[in-house]
This record gives sequence, C-alpha cells and structure tokens, in this order.
Amino acid sequence: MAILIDEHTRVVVQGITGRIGRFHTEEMIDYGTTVVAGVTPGKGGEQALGRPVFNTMKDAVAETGANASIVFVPPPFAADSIMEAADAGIRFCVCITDGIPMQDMMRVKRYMRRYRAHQRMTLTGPNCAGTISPGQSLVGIMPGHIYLPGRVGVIGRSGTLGYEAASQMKALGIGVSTSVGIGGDPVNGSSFRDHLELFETDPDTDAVVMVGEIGGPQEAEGADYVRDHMTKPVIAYIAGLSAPKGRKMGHAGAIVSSIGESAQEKTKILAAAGITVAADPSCIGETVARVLGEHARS
Amino acid sequence: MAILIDEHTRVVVQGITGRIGRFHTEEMIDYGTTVVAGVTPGKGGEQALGRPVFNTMKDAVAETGANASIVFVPPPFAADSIMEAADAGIRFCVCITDGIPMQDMMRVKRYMRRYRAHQRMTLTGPNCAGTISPGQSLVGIMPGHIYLPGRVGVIGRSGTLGYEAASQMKALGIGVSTSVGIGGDPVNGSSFRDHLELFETDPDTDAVVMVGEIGGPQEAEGADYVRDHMTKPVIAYIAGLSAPKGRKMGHAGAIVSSIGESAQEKTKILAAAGITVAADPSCIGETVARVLGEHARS
Amino acid sequence: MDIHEYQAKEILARFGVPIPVGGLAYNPEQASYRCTEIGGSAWVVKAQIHAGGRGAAGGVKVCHSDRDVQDVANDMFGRRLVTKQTGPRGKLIYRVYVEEATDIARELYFCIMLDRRIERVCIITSAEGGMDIEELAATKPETLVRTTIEPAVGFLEFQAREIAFALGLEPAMLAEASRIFRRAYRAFRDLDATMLEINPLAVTTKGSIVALDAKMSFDDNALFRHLDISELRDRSQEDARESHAADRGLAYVGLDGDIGCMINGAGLAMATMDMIKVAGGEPANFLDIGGGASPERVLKAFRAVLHDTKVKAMLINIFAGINRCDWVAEGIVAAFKELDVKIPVVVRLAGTHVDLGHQILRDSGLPIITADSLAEAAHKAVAVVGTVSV
Amino acid sequence: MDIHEYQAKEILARFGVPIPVGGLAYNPEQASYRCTEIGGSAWVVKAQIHAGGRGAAGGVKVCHSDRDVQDVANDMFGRRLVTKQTGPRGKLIYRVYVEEATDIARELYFCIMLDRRIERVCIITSAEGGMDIEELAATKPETLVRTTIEPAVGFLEFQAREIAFALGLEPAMLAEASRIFRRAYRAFRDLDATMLEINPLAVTTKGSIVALDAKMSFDDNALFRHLDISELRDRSQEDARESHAADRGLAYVGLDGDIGCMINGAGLAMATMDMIKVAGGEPANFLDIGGGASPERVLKAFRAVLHDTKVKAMLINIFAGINRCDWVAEGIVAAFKELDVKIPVVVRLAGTHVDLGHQILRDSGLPIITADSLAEAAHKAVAVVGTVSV
Repeated sequence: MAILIDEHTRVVVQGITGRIGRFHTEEMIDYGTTVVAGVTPGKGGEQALGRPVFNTMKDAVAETGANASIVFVPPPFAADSIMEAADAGIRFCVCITDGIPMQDMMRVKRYMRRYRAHQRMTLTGPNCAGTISPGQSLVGIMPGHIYLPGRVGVIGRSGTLGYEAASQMKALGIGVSTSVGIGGDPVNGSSFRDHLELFETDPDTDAVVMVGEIGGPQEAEGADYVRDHMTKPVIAYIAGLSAPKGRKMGHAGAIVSSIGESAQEKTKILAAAGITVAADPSCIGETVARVLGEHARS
Repeated sequence: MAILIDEHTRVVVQGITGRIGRFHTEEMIDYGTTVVAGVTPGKGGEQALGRPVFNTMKDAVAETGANASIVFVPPPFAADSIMEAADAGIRFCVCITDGIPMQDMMRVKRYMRRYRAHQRMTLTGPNCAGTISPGQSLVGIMPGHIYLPGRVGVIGRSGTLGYEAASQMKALGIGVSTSVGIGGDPVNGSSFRDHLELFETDPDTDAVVMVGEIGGPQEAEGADYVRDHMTKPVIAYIAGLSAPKGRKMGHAGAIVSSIGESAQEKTKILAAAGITVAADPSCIGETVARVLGEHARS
Repeated sequence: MDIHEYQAKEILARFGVPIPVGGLAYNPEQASYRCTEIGGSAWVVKAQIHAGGRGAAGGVKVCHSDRDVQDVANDMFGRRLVTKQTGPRGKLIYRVYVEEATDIARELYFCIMLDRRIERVCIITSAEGGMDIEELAATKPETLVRTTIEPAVGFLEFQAREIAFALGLEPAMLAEASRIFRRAYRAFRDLDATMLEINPLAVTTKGSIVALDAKMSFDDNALFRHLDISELRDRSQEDARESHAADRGLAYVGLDGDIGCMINGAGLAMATMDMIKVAGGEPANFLDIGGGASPERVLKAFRAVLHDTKVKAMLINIFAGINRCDWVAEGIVAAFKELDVKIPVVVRLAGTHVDLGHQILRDSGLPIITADSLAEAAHKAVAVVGTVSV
Repeated sequence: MDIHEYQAKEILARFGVPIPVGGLAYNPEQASYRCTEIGGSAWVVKAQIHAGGRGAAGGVKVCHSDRDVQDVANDMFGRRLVTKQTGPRGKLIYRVYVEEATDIARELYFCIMLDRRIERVCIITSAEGGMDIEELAATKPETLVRTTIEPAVGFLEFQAREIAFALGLEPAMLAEASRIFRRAYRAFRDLDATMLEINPLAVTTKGSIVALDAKMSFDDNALFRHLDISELRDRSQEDARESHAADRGLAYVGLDGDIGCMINGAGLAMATMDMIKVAGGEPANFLDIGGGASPERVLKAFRAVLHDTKVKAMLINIFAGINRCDWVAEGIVAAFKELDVKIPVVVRLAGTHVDLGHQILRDSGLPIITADSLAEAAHKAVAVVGTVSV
C-alpha cells in the first residue's frame, strides 16, 4: 500500500509549462507516475507532454479526477498555488519550490486549517525533493532508480542526503515502502511526526528511517511521538554534528540557535526516545539492516 | 440547572468603572449575581462596588476564578475586550455593547476558532440584553423581576420584545429556566441553533421559545435544527410582519433583503419545521401555555 | 451609509481600479464645461442619486456635443428621479456626473458583500453585466459565480484568477483583471464597506477593463474610523424624517401609515407595528427610542413623530428595563406641555415602576389613553384613528 | 539579511516608534558636526557593525563635547570591533551613529521573532532590559513574558496592554506603550522581518518611551517584495568568501578547517562535513552547489572554494538526481584546466550516469582521487591533508 501515494495517485503538475516543471514531469511519467494534467493560468486548452493543461486547479480536478499535485511555481506565487490546490480538493501536495517567504507559508498553514482535519490536504515541502512509493508512484524530483521497493519508510528533510540513505539501503538489499521529503524550510507543510503516524498504521511498512538536520523542533517532536506511540522500530541520522552554532547552512531551517536544536542534542533526544541513531552518515544503511535483523529475531 | 449561567457563575465586568457598566453591575449584584471583579485597564488595584478592579482579564481570572464576563466597553474597543475574555479562559461572555463594526465581529469569530470546540468561549451579543437564569444569576441589563423561575427556555434577538414574552409568560404562571439574548447584529457570537442545542440537553428545560425578527438566516437555521434534532416543543414569534423590504429597522441585523428573510417567510419555515408560531406578539404567552398543555396531555 | 456613484468611483480610483475620465457638475453650465475638460466626442451624463435603476428611468444619457450635455443636464437638475429602487417619491437630482463615453465590448457584473449565512465576505460575479442582481438571479442564475473570502487570509490570487476565467476574460487580460478585483476588495475591506457593486464592469473594445458604474455602502458602526467617508453623507438623498430623528440619536424609519409609534427596543417596535396591522391600522413609522429613555429623549421622540403631518394618533409602548416608567411618564407629560399635542395618544407602560408611571399620567389630567397590554394599546390606537379620520 | 542599528531605527521611526535624534557619520569630522545638528550637551557615539555586544567591547561611548565625539569616532573608524557575537576576526567599523544622550529611568527588553515550535510569531519582553536575551534567559527567566500572535488576527490591543502591564509601566504610559509595541509589530510584519529586537527600550526620566538600540533581520526569501530593504545590505559586514559565493548563486558558509567542500544539497553537505570530522579532519567550508549543477556552476564553486587560502585539499561529493554525474565530471575537468588547481582533489560521484562520470575523470588523466562512498571520500581527503601538512 505505502503511504501518501500509490499506483492510484493521479497527479496534476502546477507550473507544467515552465522549464523545470516540464523536465521533471517527463521524469515522473518515465518512472510510471500517473500524471493526468498540468495547470498554467492562461494556457488552458493547450497540451504539455501529452497531458491537458488547465487554467485553474478546480478545472483540472473536475476534468481529470486528480487527487495529488506537485508545485513548480516560482517563489512569489507558490504559496497561492498551494492554497489553490487545497481549495480544489487535492489531498496530497508536494511543493518543490525553494525560496518561499516564511510569512507566505504561515498564511498557507493558516488557510489549510479552514478544512476539517479529515478533509485537509497533506502538504510536503516547500523546498523538498518529493515523495516516492518505489515501483508505484514518484511525485518529486528524485532519481527513481536509487529506491528499491520494500518495507521501510523514510522521512527526510534534505533531498540528496535522502538519496544517500536510500542508496545505502539499496546496496544492502533493503527496500522502501515510501520515502517522504518534508523539506528544509523553517515553516513547512508537514513534519516528521505527521508521517511517522502514517507509517505506524501502514501495514506495508515495518520500520521507519528519519533523516534529520540541525535546527528546528521537528525531530524532537517526532521523537516524542515515537516514544509514546510507535510500535515499529525507528532509525535516525541527524546531519550537522560539525555545524557551528548560529550559522545558516543552506537550508533556511538549518540554523542552530535555540536550545535542543543542535545535532548533538537532537541525537540525544532521539536516542532517549528509543530511536537507533546512526553514528555517522556512512552507516545509515548498515544501521537499518542491523535493526531490521534484531527486530526479525525478537 | 439552566444553561450557560447558574448560581455558580462568577462574573467579571469588563468596563466596570464606566457609567453604564457601574449602573448595571449594581443591578446584577442586587439580583444576586456573583460579580467577583471588574476590569478597566489602568485602574487595576482600585475597587468598584466593593469588587476588585484589575488591569487585565488574565489577572481578574487568576485572582478571582471568574468564568463569565459581561462587556460594557465602547464600540471601538469592544471586539478587543471580547477576545481578551476568550484568551483569559472565560467560558461565557455577554457583550452588551451596541455599534461594533461588522469586520471587528468577523475578526472576533475568526479569533475564537483558534480554540478547540470544547474549550471555546460562548459569546452572546453584541448588542444584546444578556442572559438570565431566574433566581440564580443575571448577566445582562434586563429587569430581573419580570422573569419567573421555571422550565421554559427563551432565546431572543431583541431585548424588550424578550421582556414582553417573559412577562406574558409570567402573567400565566409560566417560568423560565434560562432566557438568552443573542442580539440584533448581523454577525453575532452565537445563534438560535447554538442555544437550542443546549436547551435540548438541559434536564431542567421542557420547552423553548424563540423570539425572532426579520433579516438574517439564523431563525431558519434554528428551524432546521428543531426539525432534525429537537424532542422538546418549540414555540416562536417573528417580529416584523409589517416591515417594508430593504429598510433597516433599528437592529443592524434586521434588514430584509435576501430570499427567505422576511417575517412571513420565516414564519412559514418555522411552522414547516414543527414549531408553533404565535400569530401576533400579544399571544406569545398564551401560545406557550397551550403547547405546554398539549405536551403534558400527550 | 450610501454614497453617490461618483464618490464610489473616486474611492475605487484611489485604490487603483480604472474608471472613465469624468467630472461632477452642480449646474448645466458646469456639465457642459466638463466636456472640454474631458475631451473626446461623446459623453455620458449621469444623475447622481442614491438608487439603482437610473438608466431605465432616464437618469443616464449619452450626448454627442457639449450643447447636448448642457440640455440634458438642464432637464435633470432639480427633478426627483423615480426608479424602481427609489419608491414613489423619487430622489432629488442636484448633482450630475459627466464622463467620457466608453466603447464597450462586454459588460460584466461584480459585487462584494457579506454573506450572513456563513458570516464571510463573498464576491458575486457574472459574465452578463448591465442588468441588476435580482434580474440576473431570476433570468441567468447559471452565470452567477460566487467566491468566499476566508477572513484569515483575505482574497487570494488564485480566486481572482478563477473569477477572471469564469468571466471568460482573455489570457492577456488575466493579470490586469485579477489586480482590479483585488484592489476593489481592498477598498471594501479597508473602508469597512458592507457592499461594493461594479455594474457594469466593462471590457472596452480596446481590451481594457473599467468600472463603468459603482455603488458602495458602508458600515455605520465603523464610520468612527473613516471620517473621510462620513463626510460623503448626502442628506438630500435621505428621508427627511429619518435624518431628523437620527440627528437626535433615535432610530427612525418613515412609513406610509397614520399611527405614529414611539417604542423602546427595535424588536418590540416591530412587534408593536405588527400588532397595529393585526388590529387593522397602519403604522406611520418605526421609532426606537433606545435604552436610557430620559424625559428629554421622550420629548425629542415626540417631536420626531409629530414632524410627520400624516400622523393622526400616537402609540407609545415602553417596556422599562433600564428605563423607569415614571421617567417615561414624566417625559410624556412634559411633551404635552412643551408641544401642542392635538392628536390622541395611547400609552402602554410595563416593567420597572409601572404603577408610578400610571399615577403620573393620571395625575397630569391630560387626555392620555392608557392600555395595560400590547394588544389593548394597538386596538385603542386603531380605534381612535378610525374616529379621527371619519 | 541583517542591517545596521541606524537603519533599523530609521525603519522603526517610519512606523512611528520614537527614537532619539541622531545622525550617521562616515568620518570623525562628520561625527562632530552631528553634535551641532542634534543639539544638547551629551551624545552617544555608536559603532555600526552587524553584531550585538558592542557596549562591552568599546563600541558605544558617551561624550560631552563635540571634540570628544570627534576623538572617540576617530578611534573607532577603520578598527575591527570584536564582540562576543562577532567571532575572533571582528567586524569593520566604517560608519558611526551619533545620537543625543537619553536620560534613562528604566531599560526594557522587547523582541519579535518566529517561534518555530508553533510556527507563529511571538513577542518576548522583559522588564529587565539592557542585557541580552541569552543572559536574561539564564539569570532572570522569571522576567521574560511571552506573547503569541495569532496570524489570522495579528497582534491585538489587549495583548499590547498585557505586555505594558507586565513591564510595570505606569497607567499614564499605557496607551503610548501599546501603540509603540503594535507599530513595531507592523514593521516586523509588513517588511517580512524574521527578528526585531529593541534592547533597551528605554523609559526616559521624563516618562516617554524610546527605542535606544534596535536590530532587525529580514527573510531573504521575501526580499523580492522589499527592494528598499535589499538596498540596505552591507557587504563589509559579511564574510567575504560567503558574499563572493552568494553572488554566484552558491550557498557557502566559511569555516576554519582546511578541507574545502563542494556538495550538492544542504543536508548531504552537512553529512559530508560530519564525515570529515569523523575521519579526523576539519572542513574549510559548507558549500551547496544546488540542484542543476552545470559545468559552469561547478567551475564557479571551484573558484569559491579555492578563494580560501587555508584550503589544503578538496572533497567533491555529488549525488546526482536532477544532476548528471557526467556533467559534473566535465565541470571538474574544465575547472582543472581553467584554474591552476595545485591541491589534491577527492571526488565521489553517485546517482545518475555515475559510470560515465568516472570514465570522464579517468580519461582526463588528471590527478583526481576518486572514491565510491561517502566514508571512503572523507577518509581519503583527511589522509591527503595529513600528507600535505607534514
């Protein structure tokens, strides 16, 4: 089954006619994702990569039954596009766009709260690599071939570090049920905790890998959830053990300033919650294999 | 028991040091209401009518355990005072102030939605006469002596028309469990429907009287609830049968413009929902008596 | 509070919504002078009154020379224009607005208002402008598009785009159209409007968008923070009786019957009027004297009611809560002394100090008819009017 | 993006927050002239650098004559001021701000920032101003008062009042104080700030309130809508290596080690740096070359890394998703040709077209050290640095 996306997911691409949108749409189609439409205001009626282009998300959903979307819209307009997706009834939205103002994202989150929890769209990102349920659907910009289909869930903030984790796992024959990129911005659509919940109830996931970073409270919140509610084993790695305090490391979210936000502190918090933390980034795969092995024996 | 307020209600008066606030506080105390404090920013530490005055609602609640408030603050500041009450943990707030801008009230309602439903403050008004549970507590500006304690709930938009209804009932020996004034403004804190729900589950209420007016959708919404959920008999009167369309009759809310908002139309909607509608304002009491009689016999 | 078309347009222009070039005139000469000022070869002369339906009633005329403009304006000034929204008395024209004629390709409908059902602002538009909303709703309901504004975030760009597409605007006009919609919304929100209607919102033959006609109403309760808007009030467009009463802090609505009413509380006032109707009479007004009815206030209310010469009898119904019946009775007695009250007056008092109130009325020796209930009061008032009119 | 104190104060003043009278100076003569302009008999000369802790470090001086101001300014100009926030290199002083001395009765602390835990803006205040927030949190945590802003409605009046009372302000100052708090919030919100700190917010002996020191940071992602703020950028206060890289669209953070890094993706970059540490080395920088790494971009990144003369070896770690390893390899080969690369370079490629990438590197005949895994790459880089430094 996987979480968030599977072979029934019907994707509309917001900003399909842009250079980047078009490129990744092609990649997604190649992977086997069911891309049903694109949206570019003013280009309704055209075709892109053999898919119909609509002026509005409402039109796209009404005509194609899309239930997921991916946003490649430039930063000044991206927040609006996310809200448009929510309003059109999209259930899962991946925002790739990097550089959305923080206040815009606060507005987006405020807006999404107008929907009742069970009708609310799940947003991942912005500034993320997307989500993949290997062998079923890829809604994002990751190289699909590095993920082996399997039974381990992955949640990560960073794109390429997530690839690193997936390829270490693949090298050891460990497959992924779904890999979710939540993005590196300080205010983002969904958190480790949100997806840990989904993985916990997913019958096709046996264990979960959290790939975190310095900065922000989301890893610690995830740890709370693991401690109090998770029955499945969780493995984690936190990047940034060598990062100096108060410096912004590429991701807007990765600034260490508050108490409990350094990689060392996070590692401690995670370990205290019963999560197995990989000692360094080269042994994420091995750690997952070890934990899966122990779990299988117990 | 009554609804909303009873002998355990501890009231703080927002704007206690103003002329009108002071006057009605005295009346409430005379009636037996437990007024525990007043709030006037900048007058914290003073006394008013033997009650301590605080600078903020949070202080007042912390020091006196108040759980209800009544707002006599002038229109430009009243919306802020309501939000302050909500933020301080007040569970029931009566806003007497008349003349609050509509957008301010929309903001208040937006603000109150930040609290989960079961923690949310119930607001009646603005521009209402208040609420009384006869013999227990009066949080408002009504003359207490016209209400006989009893087992009929009353919900009304207008102050004096509510008095008229209560006194017709008293003349026939019919008492009131709680009488709630919801106010005459287009955007108000709570509706007929909200209080119908409370009365339906109140073991000490046998029947409910709705005193409505032309304009707005609230009577029709109440009728929907009565039709679908009420087991107790409901009696109603709608004022404004003689009102011309499109004219504003004193209450900002009482403007007939949309379909289904005239008194005639509302009367029909209410009757269709199984509500007994009094033919004219002089026979509200008699109608209640008749319905109670029929109900007792059946 | 309502304002004139030209005032609404000036406000819209201030917020960046395009309007045709135009100018106001207080007399025919000014109107004709506006033509030179505006330039071009065709102008529209529009009577400025607080009511819609002006076109059908002859309040909007296209002219092709300044001479023509002067004649048309001359015909308009001083007339009372009767439209389907004014009532039979019509509204006085004492200002006209002259603007350049627009080459219209399409007429759209655009309106922002409060939806009381959901307590949110909504925007209603139609690709079929020009006719009014009631007519649109009746004849072309499928063209109406409704957008709800979430107060936490305001009017969003995608919503503005959705409207533009629903109106069938060309992609080339998309950006401009959504800007215009959002600016109009900003005017509505920033100025505490209760209604903003642009009808028609015109697409010109050159592909630009202009507000050809505009109507705005404002929240009276919010005028304290918009003094500039308060100043736009035009008393000539109001019922003289109502302005008179409002100036005295009374809520008054003039009606066509002959029984003058003075009641405390809007709901009770409406109920009393209903009761008069049930008893077979016709109320001359709605009058709510409000909460703290001092003798002075009662006197003012008397003046407001008697100001209407149609009134043949008066019904006073006071349910004293904050009030005290003795104060009200004193006010009534004082009014009889102060004013030359020639018509029958029926008084019903209830509530606080009702006995004392009755005592004062009795002791005054004045020919006041008292009643103990709402029904009795209405029936007595109707009865005395019957006597008077015969 | 950070700005100077005087710029933050000008912004606050524009939003109606009172600040002392003052003026900027680029040289000692200007500084002394400001005294005449400002008037009075005592002035404060404040070094303008992007860092706190200036007072303790000698960057803020009170003077009692214009001569004195000139001397103090003379001492400051051209110096690098080292405070506990600047790091050991300090920050260059090339502007000073001269302002009237304020008679302070009380110093308060006021700060607006994002609380990432609840994703809301919050306001933190303390009745004990003057010292910085870390010190306050450590020594007087009970004085810190925290107010959360509900984004749907903004900063409310009652919250501003609660803060004023919590700060122990007199009732007479209440209205003024809440106005100031709300204006500061408006500046924060309207300009997409990420932090606004007024410390101290001073109560003067005359009972008025002024922002004595102010610090603002802005959301880089929102600068597109605030061109005037973008213009306040002061490169003299930034790490030259970082500005250089940022101008080339690269995310670069300078560090103190000797292994230059070039990685795609922030998370992988941090992980690689962690791995270097695990292997016993020290990274010279954080450098994320981003998504679409064209050969040109790789060349630019090479330049940025080599710009730092401390770098003794380079580690390139690319996990190609959007990228293709062959492009990256071409970029590396081109950089070797274009630049005079004298230090050892370790390259780890993974992902799309990895074989092709390795092929290109091999075929180039360049002395490039390749690695198949992150661990191998880090260990090799550390090993070659060990060789070099001996």
